[in-house]
Formats: sequence, C-alpha cells, structure tokens
Amino acid sequence: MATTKTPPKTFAVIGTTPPRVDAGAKVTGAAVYGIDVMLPRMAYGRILRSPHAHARIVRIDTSRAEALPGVVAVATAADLPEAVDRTDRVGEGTVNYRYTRDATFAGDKVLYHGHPICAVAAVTPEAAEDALALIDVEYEPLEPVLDVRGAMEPDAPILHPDLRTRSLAGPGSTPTNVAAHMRFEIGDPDQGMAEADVVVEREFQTATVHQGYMEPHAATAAWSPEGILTIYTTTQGAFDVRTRVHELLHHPLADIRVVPTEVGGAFGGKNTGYTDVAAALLARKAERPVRVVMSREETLMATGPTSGTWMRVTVGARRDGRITAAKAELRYEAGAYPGAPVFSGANCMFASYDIPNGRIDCYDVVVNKPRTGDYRSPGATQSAFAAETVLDEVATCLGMDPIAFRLINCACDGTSRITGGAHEHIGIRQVLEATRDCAHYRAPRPKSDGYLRRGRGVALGFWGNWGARSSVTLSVAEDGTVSLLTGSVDITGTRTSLAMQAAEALGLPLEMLAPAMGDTQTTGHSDSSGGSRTTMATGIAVCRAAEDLLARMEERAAAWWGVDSATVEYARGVFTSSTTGDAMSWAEVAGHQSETGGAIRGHGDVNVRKWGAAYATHIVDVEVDVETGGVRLLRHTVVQDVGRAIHPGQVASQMQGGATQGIGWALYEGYAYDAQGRMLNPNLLDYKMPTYLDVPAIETILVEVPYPGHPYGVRGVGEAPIVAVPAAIAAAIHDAVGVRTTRLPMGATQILQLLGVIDP
Amino acid sequence: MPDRTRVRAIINHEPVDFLCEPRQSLLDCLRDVLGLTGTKCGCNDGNCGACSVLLDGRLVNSCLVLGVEIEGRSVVTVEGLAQWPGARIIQESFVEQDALQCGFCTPGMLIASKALLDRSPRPSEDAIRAWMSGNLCRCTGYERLVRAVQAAADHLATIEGAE
Amino acid sequence: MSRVVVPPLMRDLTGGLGVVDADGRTVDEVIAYLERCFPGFAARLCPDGDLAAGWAVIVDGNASPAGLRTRVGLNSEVRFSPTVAGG
Amino acid sequence: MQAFSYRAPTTLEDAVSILAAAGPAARPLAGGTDLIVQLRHGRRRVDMVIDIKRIREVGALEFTPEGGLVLGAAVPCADVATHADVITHYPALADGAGLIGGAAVRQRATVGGNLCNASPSGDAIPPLIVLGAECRIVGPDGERRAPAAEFCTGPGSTILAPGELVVSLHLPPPQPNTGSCYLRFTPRAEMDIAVVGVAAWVQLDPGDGRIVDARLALGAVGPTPIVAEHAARAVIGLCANEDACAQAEALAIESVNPIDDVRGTEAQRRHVAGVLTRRALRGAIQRAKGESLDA
Repeated sequence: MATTKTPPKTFAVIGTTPPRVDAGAKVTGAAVYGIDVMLPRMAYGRILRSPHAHARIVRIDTSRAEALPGVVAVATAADLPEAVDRTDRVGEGTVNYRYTRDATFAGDKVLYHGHPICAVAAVTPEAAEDALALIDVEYEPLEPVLDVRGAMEPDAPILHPDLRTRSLAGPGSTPTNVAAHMRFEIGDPDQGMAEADVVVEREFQTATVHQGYMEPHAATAAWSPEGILTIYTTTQGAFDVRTRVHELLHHPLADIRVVPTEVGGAFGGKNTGYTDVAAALLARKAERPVRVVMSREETLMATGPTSGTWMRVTVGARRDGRITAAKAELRYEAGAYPGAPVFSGANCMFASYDIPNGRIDCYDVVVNKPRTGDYRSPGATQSAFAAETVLDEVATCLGMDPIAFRLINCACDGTSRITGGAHEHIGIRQVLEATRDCAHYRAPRPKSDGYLRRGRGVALGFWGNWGARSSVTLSVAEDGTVSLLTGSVDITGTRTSLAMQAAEALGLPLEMLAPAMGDTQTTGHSDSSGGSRTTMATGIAVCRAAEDLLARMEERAAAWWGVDSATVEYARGVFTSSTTGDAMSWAEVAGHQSETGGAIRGHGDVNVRKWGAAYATHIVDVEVDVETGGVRLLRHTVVQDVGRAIHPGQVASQMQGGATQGIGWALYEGYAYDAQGRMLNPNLLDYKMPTYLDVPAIETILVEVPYPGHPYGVRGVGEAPIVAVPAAIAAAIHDAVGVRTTRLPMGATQILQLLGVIDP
Repeated sequence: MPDRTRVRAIINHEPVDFLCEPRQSLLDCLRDVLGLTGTKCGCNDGNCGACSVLLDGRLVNSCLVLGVEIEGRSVVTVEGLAQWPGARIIQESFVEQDALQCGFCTPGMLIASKALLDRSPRPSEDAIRAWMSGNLCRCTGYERLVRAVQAAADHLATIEGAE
Repeated sequence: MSRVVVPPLMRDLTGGLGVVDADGRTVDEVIAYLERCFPGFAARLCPDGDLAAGWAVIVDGNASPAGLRTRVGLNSEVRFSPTVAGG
Repeated sequence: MQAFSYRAPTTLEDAVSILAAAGPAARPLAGGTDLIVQLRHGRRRVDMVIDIKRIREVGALEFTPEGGLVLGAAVPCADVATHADVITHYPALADGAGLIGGAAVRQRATVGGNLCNASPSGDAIPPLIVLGAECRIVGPDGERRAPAAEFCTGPGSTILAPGELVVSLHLPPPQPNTGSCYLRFTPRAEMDIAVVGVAAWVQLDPGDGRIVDARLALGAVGPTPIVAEHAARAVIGLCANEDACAQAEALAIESVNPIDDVRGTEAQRRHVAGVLTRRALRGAIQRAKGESLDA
C-alpha cells in the first residue's frame, strides 16, 4: 500500500505513474544487458584468481594455457603500464590508480581470496575455463588479516609496506594498515557527557555485505584498426569507466568509447568495473572482440562489497530528553586498498539530530578482503545501526517514545553538524511527524504468543545525496517528437522520470518524448548514476535543455513568420506571434526545421553543486521465536521525504527495494571467511538474500518537502531508504525480547546467545 | 576441443537442432549457442531463478539442466512466452503494475508466474510468494511482483469467465 | 579577519583553540597567515602544497570548486571538511 | 565445468553395465541439482554422466494400501510433495520433499538424489528414515535392499559399491493411528539449507492415547543423519502429550554430534535439535490424531 502525503498538484505529467519506457523490452527478453552483448568473432575471457587471501607471487607460467587449442590471448600485469599515484573521485568514493592497477592484476602480492592474477580469452567459454586450469602460479602464503581490529594491532601483518596513516595530526612514520584517521568535533564532548543524566555506550560489529545485483559484472571490448577501443558494459557511469581505462591503459580518452548497456542492478556496486580493462587487454592481444563475464562466485569474492566494521557509540541525554553529547569511534574495513566509506558513515550517523557536543573518530583500515565499493548510502547503514540503536536505548532508559525523543532532538535548517556545515531545506520534522501519525505506528503493538514474541521498532536514517555533472540533449524530429539523450545511465527507471520532467517543461504529452542512454562518444560528460543524483541533477539538465529547446523553437517559429523571436510565445504545444496573431503547433514548427535552419536541439550541461538531503524512517514489527532464535518480519512501513515524486510508483519502489536490502543486511547477509581468509559463502545459497517469503508487503508513505534548488523540488530518493533498516529491526527485536543486538547480521545464533539459551 | 553432441528439441514452439558439449548447461546452450539471451544467468547454481524456463511445461532452472538432456523435449523461454495469449497478459500485467526495476530477474519471474498460473489459476498471496521464492529480485521488494501475478490471474479469470 | 575552524587533529598546533582568526583574501592566504602564527599548520593541511587528499574547503557553508583559490570575505567562516558524496 | 561424456540409457540393465564399465569416475544423473553444481564448482570430478531419467523404473510413483509406496529414484520432489497419498500417509516425506530448493529446483531435484548425495542436511533423508524406507539397489552383482537409515556413511558417502545404483525407495504400507512430521530451521523461510532438521514418526494407541511406537531422525547435526533411538524408545508407553515431547527433546540433544560452520554453531545446533525434536514429535502426534499442525 502506498500513501502519498502531498501538497496539491499543479502538474500535467509530474506525479503521474505511466509505464516505464524500458518495460516492454524487459518483459520480452529483448533488453540487452552487459552479459548479453555478442559481437562477430567474439572470444570469451576469464580471469584467474588467487586461492589465497595474502601471498607473495613467486612465479606465473601461462605457457600451457597459451598452447591450448582455442586460446587466443593471455593478459597479465605485464601488459599494464605503470599507473600514477593519484587519488581521484569516482562514483561516490575515491580511487588511487596505482591501487586500481594492482587490483586489476596483482603485482608482487595477492591481497585477497579472488584477487585477479591474469586473464585468458578463448573461442568458447568452455575452452577459456579449461585454460584457467592450465595456468601455473606459485605462491608463498602470508598470514592474512581479516578483521578491522586485528588489522590495527601493532603486530598485525602489513598489507602494503609503503602505507602510512594519512591524518591531519601529521603523517604516520611506520608501516600500518590504518590508511587514514579523521576526527570531527563540535562543542565540548566531555563536558556535554558530564551534563547528561543518562549515558549509554555500546560496541557494534557489522559483517561485509554485498549489493547483490542480479546481473554480474560484464564487459565486451573491441578495437578498431585505427586504435579506437569500444567497450560495452554494465555500469552506472560510462565516463568513469572511460577515465579508469584511460588511466590504466594510457590510451587517449576520446579514443575510448564506452557504451552502457541495460544494467541488471547496481546499487553502487557498478560505479566501478572489474572486467573492462581485462576485456580491453585481451581484445587487443587477440585482435578480436572479447567478452568477460564474472560468475556469481567471482562477483561475491572479488568485486566491491561494503565494509565490515567495528564501532563504539556513546550518547548522553538529560532527563527531559535533550541529547547533551555524542561520541563515536568508527573503524571500517577498506578491503585490500584504502578507501572505506567511513567518513561518509561519520557524516550521516548523527546528521538527523541537533547535538551540541560531539566527537567522531574514523579509521580507514586495509584488510585481506576485496576492496570495498559503494553500496546504497555508502557507510551510512553501518553507522546508523550503531547510532540509532544507542539512541533507542537512551529513549528506553528515559521512558520516552522513540519518535517523541527524536522530535525533541531533531535537526532543522541551520543546525550545525558534528562533521561540519549546517543543514538547509531538510524535511526531517515532517518525516518524524508523518511517522508518528501513520496507521502503522498508531496500531496496537502485535501481541506475543508463547515462544513467539512480537515487538515494534523504529529508526531514522539520513543520506546526503549528490549533484555533480549531467548532460542532456533534446532533439526535435520533423513530426514534433523529441528524443532525449543523456549520458546518465538508467539503473532505476530514470529514462522515464527524465522524460516526464522534459514533457512537463516542454508542455508536451509524455508520449512525444523518446528518452535514451547515450555513450561517451555521443553525449556530454555525465557522472555516475550514484548518490541518488540522476532524477535530481540530470533532471536539472533536462530542464535547462528544455528551456534551451523552447528558445530555439521560438526562434524557428519567428523565422518562419519573419518576426522578432521575442514576440513569440509558447504554451501547451502552441506557438503564437503577439505581433501577427499567427499560431503554429509544436509539430508544425518542428516540420519547418529544414527551411528555418536545420536541426533543432536544446542542450543542458550542468555541474550541480547543491542538493537536498533525504530522511527516511522505518517502522518494523517482528516476531522472534525465542526457542530457535529465528526472526520474521510481520509488517514494515517506510516514511521518506522525497522532495517531489516525479513518478510516485517508482519512488515507492525505491523505498521498498531499499528496505528489502536493509532487511537482508539486518538478518541474513554477511561474508564468512575461514582462518586463512578464504571466503566460505560465495554463492546465493549461503550468502542469503531475502526471498518473497522473507519480506512483508512493505508500505510506503511519501512525504513531499520540495527542495528549492530543483525546478520541481526533487530530492534524491534511492539511497536513504536502506539506512535505518537494521537499526529499526534491532529496536523491534529489543521490544519483542528485551535484548540489544549489536552485531550484523542479527542471526539466530546471536539472538539465542543474548537470550542466554546457548553460551556465547 | 571436446566432442559435441547433436541435440534436437522444440524451443519456443519451433524445432531446433544444435551441437553442444555435454558439460554445457541448457542455459549455456540457449544463450551462447542459440543466441536466446532473454534467459539470464544470475548465479549458475539454482539459487536465483533468473534462468527459469519451461521444460515440457515444468518450471526448471536452465542452469541445472544439461543441454544434452533436452533431446526430444520442449523448452519455452521468455522469448517464446508471447505466443500464448495468457502469457502475454502476464507480461502486460508486469508492465502495468511496474513490477520491475532493473528487469534482469523479470524473464525468470514471468516464466515462474506462467508455470504457477497454469497449475493454480487463482493463487493466494501466500501461494504466490511460496511458489516464486526461488526467484530472487534485488530491486523491488517483491510486493509489486505479487500484485502483478494477482492482477494477471484476475484478468485471465475474467477472460475465461467470458468464454 | 575571517574565522577559521581548526580541524580537531590540528589543535595541538593552536594551543587547543578550535577557532582562530586569520587574514587573507583567499584560502591560500589564510593558510599562509596561519602558518606564520602556528608553524606546521600548512604542512599538515597541505602536505603536497595542495589540500590533503580527501578534504575540501568550505567557505561560508559552501564547498567551492576553486579550492585553495576560493575568495574569503572579511567576516567569512572557513572550515575543512571531508569530500564525501552526500552532504 | 570440466568436460565429460554423457549417456542416457533407457533400461536398468544398460545403466548398470555402462556404470560398471565406466568405473568410479562415472556418476548417475537424476535431477542434477546437486551433481551439476558440484561439477561446476570442481567439488566432484567425473568422466561420464549417466542420465537415468529415461529408465522406466526410476520414474515410478505408485501407492497401494497393501504394498505401500514405491518411489522411483528419479521422481521429482515436486511430484512427491504434492502427491495426495504421500501427503496423507507419509506426511514427513511430503514436508521434506516440499522444502528442498524452490519450486523450480523441486521440479528437478529427486528424493533419490537427495539420499544419494548424502549431505548431512538433506531434507528428504530424516523423513525416509523415520518412515522405514528401504532402498532397492541394483549393481553388477545383482539386486539388494538396504534400509534408508543405514544408507549414508558420511558426508557425501554411502553404502553404494562401485557400479551400484538406487532404483527406487520402498515405504511400508501405512499403519493406523500413525503420524509423521519433518521440521527444519533455516535463516530464511525457504530457498535455504537446514541448520537442523528433525523428522518424527509415531504410532498411538487409539484407546488410551499412549505412544505405541516412535522413531526420530535428525539432520545436519552429525556427519550423517542421526537416528535418535534412545529418545524415541524413551517416549514409547508415555501419554502422547507435551511431557513426552519434552522428554524426547532432552534425550535427542544427547544423541547429536554437530559442528560449527558457516551455517550455524555447534551450541546452536545442539539446542535447536532439541527444540525441533519436541516440535516434530508434537506434529507427528497431532497428525496421528488427525489434527492439523499448530505451528
């Protein structure tokens, strides 16, 4: 059930729920995803991966593989030029190309189970697989380090001998696994804590989890005789792929054409690629196109999951419910190379509250696991689990309703944050009030029955969203229909939501818009479809392009009539001349384009530097079987400030999808490793994502507090709805059985241990 | 390279004759040999349902069937669904109910829905969820998918009632 | 004079002061001024001459694309913040 | 996946002779839902796969009140779980077969394959054991029968000699006043693998309501499914009530020998084995009385 709390609408297209433009191709099997690309003479590439978590590579011998009939190329690290030691912003995080090169094909050491060693291409997938078995690699195993606390011990095995801690306290002087330390502070946290009547402190751990997109990574590369490299790939950002390939191959940017395919799920995990460079190298050596598709096992072992963490949170509050101070220490696993989303975690964890005194210490720590990537609100879900769980406990200690407690402390426009800066245009109070007033929250709590104990929990999550660069071109055809070309990859339905904004801005029916994804050769630079930015930032580019197009159309009408274009007016598909009184339809002006100067196009190129944040609460009813420790969700409601819902159905779908991933993170999902650092569950049987039977029909309440920086008030909506889910479920479990779960996933073992049924 | 076996089968209502290695799964054969890429590979070990097809009318994971096993049998993939008017209604229902985001699991969901409605024309929500639980969707949270199957069942029932 | 919020891990240089006043028309000049008052300030904040990796300049609440060249007004507030997606 | 050759014999005789000639590197293929995954991940290597699904006997599914149930080794779990006579007379088997994989997996996976795969967590095995199933085995030396309870000898290993094949499973005719039930614990509701699974079978005295006979078998709590004989014997003669179930719980815990792994801990499995024994026995009793299950 979806409920929309919305101001009166004055739009023709925005706020309606037309079928998505890509649906027809997707229900007939016609849509082409990254794994579906087939080119003439295409060979099949596979990547050989390390069976060890940490080892020195003594020797690689590919000669037996090269001799196998059907093998057309073998690529190794020797095929990659040296990379520059520079950190760039990519997707929602950062990369250093020296590390990216090492992650593409290992240098002298392998740093995680699944680390790529080299790649082969053969004329059939079966021959490529056979060839992998013929590559001989000699390793000298090293002791691995698998958890963030162990990695910070003084005698921990070191992953990178040259790594020193980056910190404003001055650079570190000794080898370490701590890549960076940051501290944020506001007010006087020690004094603030001293003023509290209630202080709660807890430590938390969360397991590494994966985005779980259903389509594995895939790329197909082809070189022209002139040296133009074309890569078809499943990605959130074609231009980011181009940049990375350029940095790793030292090939000119404009000679690399990256064509995004349909994307079978991404959630941040396809902000970067894991197959494109290997495909390009193999294709160049084989002198024929090569497709590299990862298996599910490779996808889980060796792409970019999000951080496992250890966290400590302390919150103090007065008897009246006012928070006096908050402290946190966040230690996030980066995986094999620096770059954990720990600063983002710090940025989000207390962002919902007005906290006068606070301190957050963050550590970015390398361990022998795959390098983390972005996952829906990177870093925020972990820290929100810790912060919101402690806040729920503070509210419980004070005997206060958790929403009432949050309303007392909630941030508003102008509130300063621990991590710096102040809020603008936030809808947090509206979200909390809508939560408090909704049917689910007001319904009686579910009653327990024997060993089945039931409870309700609530939590609040923040995600800041993103703006960045987007490029849109609108082209009018002779019949008046308009093609919309953008460099923003559609991963969620944005072709539809962008076309809807264009139709609204142009005063045309949606059916006249034909949106499409461009590629790096055909569109202007558009940043990755991450950070919940596309409907918002590319939407602004659409509105700019529409303004531009309308001005061009007015000029053409004026040229046809021979009048000054300033005297031409446009409304709802009709141009009129205020001097002559003539009128022409949109289609007529379009039809005259040959006579009035050729093609008619409007462009919108933006770099959006301000955007609106999003808040979402979750209300969850759970049932705990106190004999088995099993937890089942009975009811789940998401309440979110969505700014303005362009397509309320798709917005609600984002909220339901975010909630579902949060349920998996909370209850089922987590990487497991043995003592040698080998991943134990790289499959979808033991990496347990929620099924139809694990998720109730998630209710959605869309709160619309329009963001003034977007012509229609859009805020990013995709990421915020995952953030508070584990915390809300933890609160519900506490309500049901009276214990505080502090580890994710909150599996039966933990519940039974906390209940004292089995020994820890 | 290893020997290949000749396989003759009916795929999407048409006779098909192809060569494959015994180790190639039906999914490999559909995608790599026959170019029917509508059937997706999500996990390749029967835990996601993206590769669902109908084999002699039964719902199966094509990654868990060897290509050589379909000798003399009939297979229907997402590309062949629209030849049945009833299945076309399921496809339309998925579009109308916005029961997809990325669409990668959609072919498998459609096939599973078709198999369900063939055996149980008016399934309850619980029955839909139980039957479809082998088909993972990471985008939607499933609710829209359940609604789409229900709506298709309702629509099919009205057509049959009218006949 | 502009107000500069000193990053917590650099307050050992400022004798514990969390906010200091500084002269300068650009962030560059502000940092040079603070280097004269608190030796070591510039080396910590800009180890390679540029702002430390992962940090951005915030002047009067706005992250400026101009970085160290950002203009600073008479009563501006200058702070340093990590570059993360999401504000 | 490694390369192999493929044969699809249509008679038992052919299957046995191909299997015998090919030696230990040949493997029968029924549903393939375990074998194909094992081959793909290199957990098992074979030179030849022998598809037995075209053999008439392994596709049999026949019930008579006098003869009991004949269940061919290649009958899909879906057919077993939805078969009216299985649901009525062998409900624990319907429970177990209905929990293996999802709907699509159950159209291929077989009860015989589940048994021959000999995973400690195989959901069909504890039900077969408590229902007294016998395996009909053919091989180069002829035919023999073996109880399902003795079939598994370790994780992935069985009593089958090289060249031998399970043709069918034979469940004895149903007796009056009996009931059976299989329950398992998994993190997810379905599409999952048992952390613990327990099957119970009871026969009640219709007069005084006492337990006349009982059998308990536990999965995923040892290298093979465990027959909890001591616990089952202890409830014989007791009133079929919660006390009896609680007694079985306490004794079943003593019979298990679980391990820590990625799916659960030793302590958790030990505890949950007891809980599910109590609940499965309760379920079997309810069914024996003709009641529906309460949980």
